Amino acid sequence: MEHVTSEAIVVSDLLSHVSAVERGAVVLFLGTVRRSAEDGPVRGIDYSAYVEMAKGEFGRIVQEAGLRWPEARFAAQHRIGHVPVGEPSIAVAAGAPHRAEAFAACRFVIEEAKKRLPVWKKELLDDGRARWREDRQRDSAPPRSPCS
Amino acid sequence: MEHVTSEAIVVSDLLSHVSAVERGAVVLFLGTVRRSAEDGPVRGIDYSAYVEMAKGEFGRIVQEAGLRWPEARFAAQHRIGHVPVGEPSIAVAAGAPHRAEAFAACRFVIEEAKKRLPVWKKELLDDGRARWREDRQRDSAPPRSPCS
Amino acid sequence: MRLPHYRTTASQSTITIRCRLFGRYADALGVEALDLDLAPDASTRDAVAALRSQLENAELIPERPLVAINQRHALPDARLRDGDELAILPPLAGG
Amino acid sequence: MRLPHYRTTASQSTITIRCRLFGRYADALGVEALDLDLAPDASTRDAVAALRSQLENAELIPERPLVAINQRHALPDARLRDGDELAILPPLAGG
Repeated sequence: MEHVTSEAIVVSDLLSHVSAVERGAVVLFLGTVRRSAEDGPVRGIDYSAYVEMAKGEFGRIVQEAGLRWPEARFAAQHRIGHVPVGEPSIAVAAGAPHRAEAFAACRFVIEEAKKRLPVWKKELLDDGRARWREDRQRDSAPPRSPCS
Repeated sequence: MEHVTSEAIVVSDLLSHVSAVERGAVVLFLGTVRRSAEDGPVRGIDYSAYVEMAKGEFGRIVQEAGLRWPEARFAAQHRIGHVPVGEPSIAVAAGAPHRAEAFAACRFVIEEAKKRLPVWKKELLDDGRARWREDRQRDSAPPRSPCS
Repeated sequence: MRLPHYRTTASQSTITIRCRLFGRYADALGVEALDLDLAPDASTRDAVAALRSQLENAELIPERPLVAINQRHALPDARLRDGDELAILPPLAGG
Repeated sequence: MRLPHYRTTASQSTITIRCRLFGRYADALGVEALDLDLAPDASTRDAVAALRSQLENAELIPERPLVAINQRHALPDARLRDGDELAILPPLAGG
């Protein structure tokens, strides 16, 4: 499964990728394009990425998670291009023998992805305007892998 | 959506129940019937329940979660009857504006469900035998709602 | 459904509770529900003692099992009232 | 694709790096990739300074932007080598 895709995320593919009879717990995280008072009249987001690096970085994140939770298995995808409001832009699934690990492993992957993936978003508004949206600091310190 | 069901759990139903444009984060937990060296040759589990109470208790758990995370929405189901290895016996979904709440709220519901639902399991083994399986203490102290 | 009915006092002033068994308890005792007559000031502990003394295999039920009254978890010494539904719960194993 | 190519030294002994821009930087500068000739001991900071002095609208790029070298996050003073791919990254906003 590609870590970066321009197609709609298929949740069942992620779930079946991490499921197995010896893993009794699966945790899935879906990040969807939000529209709320706080966000304004957003009708979708155009996600762009440094695609080659985003794939590599997501792979490294999953690999690091695999070192921390050796019995866990992961599936992780970021969608790029136009994502309409309400649809998932990112999905992370972790399957593990027990739920504590599944929760921790899934959370680890999404937190690292938020910090480290070279992905940007341009919000598309109802009136046709578009604006870059940055929610993170403009700091020059590179996001550090917690394992390096 | 019924909190206790004798049919297969439909993940997409839970996800759509908690999804909405103002909730940008969804966390899903699936507990599946496990087969591993540690568990032995289990081919399925027969779940039985004090059904009326289990429905009420699961409802109270979700209600308590709603008081803690007022912006979150929940879907929660326990399957009873025969559940083959690999299939989910319990599912909890939490949708919230942001991921920290979605993770915490989903975790809260599954932890409370494990402690409080009057549900029991009889493991069905490859050789046709069946055995009651209890993984919790035999204590007489009732599980306490964290809010009462 | 006709329920087995056990009297534990001769007095007129008794309460009747419905007692329900689940999981391994129902399996071993061969009964899922029965009515119990108890003294008016009886607690769940008295009801459990009555069950343990009257039913075969009831020693499987601990003296202070997990209980629910009227479909809510309850303390092992909770006072019972006429018409209550008392459930004797084996250790919970949901999920 | 033909890339814009900028020389910053007259010396023969230079390194050439490929510079890539993303998101709002690519938007504002109107360029997604260019080659830069730099002194052999150049750091990412020198490369950014060269970009800022040579390209229109490049003041949008901070003096110490987030950078990646050869598709890995890198420190803002990292040393560059001939053939490196240096990416200037706007604040990350994935997820």
